[in-house]
Amino acid sequence: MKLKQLLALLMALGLVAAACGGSDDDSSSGSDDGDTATAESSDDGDSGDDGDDGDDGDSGDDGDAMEEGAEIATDFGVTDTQIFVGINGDLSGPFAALVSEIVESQVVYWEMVNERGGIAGREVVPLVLDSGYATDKGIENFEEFAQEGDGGVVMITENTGSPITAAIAEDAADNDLLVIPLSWASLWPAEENVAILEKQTTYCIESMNGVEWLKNKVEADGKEAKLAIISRPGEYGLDGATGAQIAAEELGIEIVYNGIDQVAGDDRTAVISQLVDSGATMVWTTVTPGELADVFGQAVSQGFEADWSGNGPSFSYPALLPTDLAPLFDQYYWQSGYSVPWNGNDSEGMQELVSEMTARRPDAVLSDQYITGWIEGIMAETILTQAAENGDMTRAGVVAASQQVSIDFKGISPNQSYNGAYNDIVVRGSYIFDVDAEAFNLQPLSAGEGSSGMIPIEENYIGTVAASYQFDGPCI
Amino acid sequence: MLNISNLEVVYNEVILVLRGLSIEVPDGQIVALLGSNGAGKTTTSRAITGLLDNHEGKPTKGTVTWQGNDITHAKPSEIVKSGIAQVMEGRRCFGELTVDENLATGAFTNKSGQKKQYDLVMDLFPRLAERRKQLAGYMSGGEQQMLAIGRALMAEPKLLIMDEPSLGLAPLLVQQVRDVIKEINAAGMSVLLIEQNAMMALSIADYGYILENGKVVMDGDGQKLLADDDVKEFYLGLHQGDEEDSGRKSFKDVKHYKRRKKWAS
Amino acid sequence: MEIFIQTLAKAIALGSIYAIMGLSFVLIFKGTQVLNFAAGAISMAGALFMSILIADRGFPFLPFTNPLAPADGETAGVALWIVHLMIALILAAILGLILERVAIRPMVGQPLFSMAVITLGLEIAIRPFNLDATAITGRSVGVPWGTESWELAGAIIPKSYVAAIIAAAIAFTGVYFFYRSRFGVAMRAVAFDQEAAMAQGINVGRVFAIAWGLGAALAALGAIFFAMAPWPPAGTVSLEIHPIWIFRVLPVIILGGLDSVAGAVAGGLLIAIFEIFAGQYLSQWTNILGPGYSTIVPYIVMLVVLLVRPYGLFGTEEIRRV
Amino acid sequence: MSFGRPLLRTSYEEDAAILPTWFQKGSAIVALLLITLMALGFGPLAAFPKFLLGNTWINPVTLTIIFAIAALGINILVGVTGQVSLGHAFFMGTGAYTAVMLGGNVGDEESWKACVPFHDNLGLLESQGQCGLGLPIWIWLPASGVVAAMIGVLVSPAAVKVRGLYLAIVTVGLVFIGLHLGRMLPEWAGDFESGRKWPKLDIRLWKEEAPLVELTEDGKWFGLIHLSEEQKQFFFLFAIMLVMLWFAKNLVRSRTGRALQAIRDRDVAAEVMGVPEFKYKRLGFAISSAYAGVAGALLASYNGRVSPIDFGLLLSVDFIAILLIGGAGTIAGTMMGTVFVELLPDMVEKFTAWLASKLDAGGPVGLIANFLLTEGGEGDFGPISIATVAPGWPMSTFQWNFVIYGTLIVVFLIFEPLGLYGVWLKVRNYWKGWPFSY
Repeated sequence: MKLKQLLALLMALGLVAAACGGSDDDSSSGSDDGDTATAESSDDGDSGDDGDDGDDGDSGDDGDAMEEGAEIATDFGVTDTQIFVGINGDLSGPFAALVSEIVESQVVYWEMVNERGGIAGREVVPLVLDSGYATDKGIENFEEFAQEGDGGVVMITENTGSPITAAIAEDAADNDLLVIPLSWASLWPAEENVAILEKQTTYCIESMNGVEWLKNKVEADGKEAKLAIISRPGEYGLDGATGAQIAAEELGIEIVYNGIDQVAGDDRTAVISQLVDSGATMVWTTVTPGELADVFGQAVSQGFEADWSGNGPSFSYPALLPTDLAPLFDQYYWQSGYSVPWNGNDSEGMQELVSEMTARRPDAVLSDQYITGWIEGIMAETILTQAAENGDMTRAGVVAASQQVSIDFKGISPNQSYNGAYNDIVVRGSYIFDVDAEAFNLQPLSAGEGSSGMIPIEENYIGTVAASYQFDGPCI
Repeated sequence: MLNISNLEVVYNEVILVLRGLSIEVPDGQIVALLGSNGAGKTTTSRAITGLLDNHEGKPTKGTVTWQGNDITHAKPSEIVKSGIAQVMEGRRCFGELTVDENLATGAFTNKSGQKKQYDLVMDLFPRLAERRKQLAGYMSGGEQQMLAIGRALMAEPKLLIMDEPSLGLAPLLVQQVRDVIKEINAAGMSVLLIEQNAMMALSIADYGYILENGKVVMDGDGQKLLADDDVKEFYLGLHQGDEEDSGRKSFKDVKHYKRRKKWAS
Repeated sequence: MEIFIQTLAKAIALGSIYAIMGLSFVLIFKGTQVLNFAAGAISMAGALFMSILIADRGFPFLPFTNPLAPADGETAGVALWIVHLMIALILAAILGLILERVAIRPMVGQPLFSMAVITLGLEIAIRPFNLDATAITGRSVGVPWGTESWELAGAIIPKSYVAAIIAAAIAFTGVYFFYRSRFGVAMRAVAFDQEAAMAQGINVGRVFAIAWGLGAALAALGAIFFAMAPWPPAGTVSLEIHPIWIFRVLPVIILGGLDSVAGAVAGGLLIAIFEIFAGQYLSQWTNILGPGYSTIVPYIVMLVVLLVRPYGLFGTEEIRRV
Repeated sequence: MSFGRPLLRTSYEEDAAILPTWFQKGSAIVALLLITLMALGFGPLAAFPKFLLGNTWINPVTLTIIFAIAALGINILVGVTGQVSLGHAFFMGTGAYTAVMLGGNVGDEESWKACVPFHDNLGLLESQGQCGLGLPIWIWLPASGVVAAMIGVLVSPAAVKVRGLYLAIVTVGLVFIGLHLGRMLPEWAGDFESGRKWPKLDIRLWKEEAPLVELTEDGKWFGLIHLSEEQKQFFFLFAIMLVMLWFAKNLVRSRTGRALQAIRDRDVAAEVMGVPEFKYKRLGFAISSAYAGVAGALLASYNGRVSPIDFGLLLSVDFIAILLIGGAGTIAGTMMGTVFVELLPDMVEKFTAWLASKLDAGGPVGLIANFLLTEGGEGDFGPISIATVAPGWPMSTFQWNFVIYGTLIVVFLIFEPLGLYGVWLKVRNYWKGWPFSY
């Protein structure tokens, strides 16, 4: 009896549901834009608030845009006055300290752009969501950005982390939503990932350059080049370590300890003991600063002497140079990177970044992370401008525009193009710095002095391996 | 003097256990509180000693006064300090502590008199003196009961509340507990004796209360209650007319509906 | 041989840190029946206090600076450092007292796991403050001996290892004697039977406060010695202090027995010895054991021991209903 | 049916009914109706979740449904059988990976990228390891439950030997062993952090190309009703949850359920009464793990990706929080707890964002917002900074969200230690006795 009642109820529900569904069946995507369509014409988004409930962020659908938006076609995330871009950052998780600075400088970048008149006469509004570096939260945020109504964006200008980027890559392609990942893994040139924009040097190429540079250094010091590679599990570790392996193979360096994937878990005694036993003269690391501190600190304190370097994220001067290990890092570690350090040269781009950040955020503390956010800003602006020129600021239009542009970083970082075959456009230059613990002195930007302690040795360094290596896709 | 007047206690905000209970424990007397399971005896002792909170209960009406001070909502530690100690139902010795340490916990509020009371307890219970370093958890039920009483005495109380001290003890031990109570009382301490063993309790009590459904249904001198027919029938298990058989009767013959307690009419 | 001595020293030092953390857990668990999931947050806050006192020379929102702190760019001497350590521990204890008063006291007598979840809520709530205070920069606890080490028969033994061992010895002795004091006995009574203890006039609230105060101070002590140079965060207070409490110390206290002081020390040493020696001497088998295998060694040891002795090595054999 | 006298039960059947009172029946029907209409975007009804969770509220809600299934499982183990386990994440992972192995696509030319793993260069790792068998959902979903249950049975002897908190921590070991296996076997588990991808939730008869019921594209269902992808998945998962709910409820009121509860309340006494302790503990583990396995499989499928790191200790801890906040041992409490734990962080986030948008609004809301929030300017105070990055004081909203969430857990449990179910009991008891307070 009870079961029958339940069935009857479900039937009834089905009917109601059918009725409801039928009523707004003609609006293409169900419920969400049913009510936004009515609000469409009334307000024209006067305030720049970035609350993502989007009380005034009206989104035109195709029809409206044709009538009002003059030459530029739009679909989601672009109105007559505003362009919404999404930032899916880790603002409370393990990388929060880094990412919040990256996001901050990107926000400053948009402030600057908007002051200059915006893009195609529209104000750029960054919407920021926090993923906490958790994959499902990251996916949830992506869905929010990808929605075809209020709160939807035209592109995602920052997406923290390889795992989350990998998780959303396919959906991004399905939704034609362009994504700039905060990840230098060489995963994104694959055909399916057309919507994911690889930026700057990949970990893989960085490793090739770094290992080659280390080899030259070690041999110049009169030692035999014996390489140890240590990396953590994950795309980051694998990509970096693979590049190091390729370089070692091409240059004929003996790999005396291959610690790919070995820096896992909380206790690294096994890695350290094998590293120390291996007798390596050079070490390439693809780990996190905390892991580096552990492995480096214990290996060196056990009397292990070698020249160390590693992918950019392995080392972090604000985290490691205030420690007691600072003199050891100064002595044994060479940092590798993707761009000039803060105020590291007189290029137009760097000076613009320094003056804008200093003027707008005088209390912020000196950091290289601002450069990353700035670079993402430059990329996004170039692409959106191109799309506006093309007269197509739909999501698909933005993706298409991203394949046409060459991006000029104005001396901050090697310029980048997305117009061509992967092997032709991939960025092959990286930067190598000497760690100077004495010079290290973090100050608020307004003080105008202070140093990250990263002294450039090589700018835009392209080793022989990286220069000639043929890339037909991801390294890994 | 302890005075409870019109006390109502509610558990979990819904279960009314005491419905206007009023009792008195004059100084230097032994007062017995009798009643069957669930009558509210233990609740009464919790209400006096401030332990209701642990059981989601609270007094909603009425007062408990001790030597003129209202202690209805006082904290347990304050109550112990003011001179009321209790021997809890089921002894509740700290099994992981030694006998000495158990006694030390009893003297927590009575740091100055600890030595004096300790000697007193050792005199009273020579068994404990033999086992001072033993873990309480490994002692027999009788020994644990002695420890529990001794522990309560360590606080140097003026009123001792004893909740079912005879529970689960052999008759000989019950006898011993009874003697101890008398001895304590003789030393000037008043005792509130909460018991199911009515015979034992009334035989030493100066005054007795009978509790049913959270109310006092009958009270009077210990001897008077012992002589009462209803008490005999319902609490002592003696049947009128069977007296020559001294309590031996077939339960087949018990017809409760035939006889009503007079207070229930 | 040098390798063996070095490994042993590291194992005992790590075991000492585990032991201090274990003592913190045991003290709080025994006193208040709470499995303290907020230990990570409290201990990191304690380490931060230390860092703020000695490196920043005073809290930014206070009008005065720390008059004792060493001059800029200099490290404190050992005696001065210990004074700072004491102040930091006291501040951590105060934090513990506040948390106890606000969140734990109202829960007296509630089921074990409700209390555990409360502490979990505390951990979630406090963590952002720690994250904010460390931000991106490494925060030093100003260790006077830095990365210095001694040589013993060719083996290199960092001074921090020895310091951790001494700290654990002091902590253990302190807790051992505390348990035999008047308050210690009261605390054990409360642990065994809270209501009966209340009936004896023991002020359970005060016992809770003392347990949390001491527990928090011990937690901070463990974190400060874990924030010294050779350990993973490399001489800094970092968020890595949070997970070590849950991920690495749980097997320690379970192995020793949740309510045993001696167990915390024995468990800490045993787990650390297995962990470090497995890491050192089985490393050529990594291909079979998998990367990072030494991380699960504590759990394997714990499983084996528990299947033989269900209440740990020193735990009380009694069924705790939850 | 006895209107107005909720506790009067005249037969055993009535006492053991799934929803014993007319009020419960009625509210179940109303709740179903409301949820259905809400998910269909029925204007005024959808406005409420939209306010709490934003436009894409259906995504977190769907995720909550999956968590609810797993929570039902942990309720059977912890709430009903009384065995505290922190190993639930491990069983979810087991289910997820079973589903991936069975349901993942076959590694041919035209299939998913997951079948052509990243790690094929330089011979680092086996290349074809990450492919599945391409079986349809009606095989992999039950199979993931069964496999997880079998592993649960293997673990259960520990529960007889070890009890209480000790058991809880022993099961933590499971989670770490699971994570370690994930690291050891990347060719099976995929990358440790980003894991492996796999096909979606569609219902197929066999391995054919076009699914029988489309769940991953917007479109009409059975030619009747137009639904978005999200709505389809919502209804599908909701239906699965109802089935699981029905089963769980039935279990608790059956002979088996009573045996399990007897073991919870006093295992020795239960044994003496003829309830075989080991057998029922084993059963408790098996059923609970099966729920976890199914939920894990659905989670992997819904996320489109499964990686070892997802099944860490914090996930297990979440479930304990769900049980205690909801009120252990009851199904209604479990459901309420899941909603609390899974949706509250999102709500807090939306709330602070909403507050920030009201900064210039004026009125009482604007005043409160002004008091709490700051843009960091001179003379502008308040603990919460709405600048994206705010190292130092004031802290950013993203960090405050966690502070608020943690504080809410603490405050809630202090005021209502019995959990949400306890709140409900109080309300019910109040009305039962109304107008007499006791």
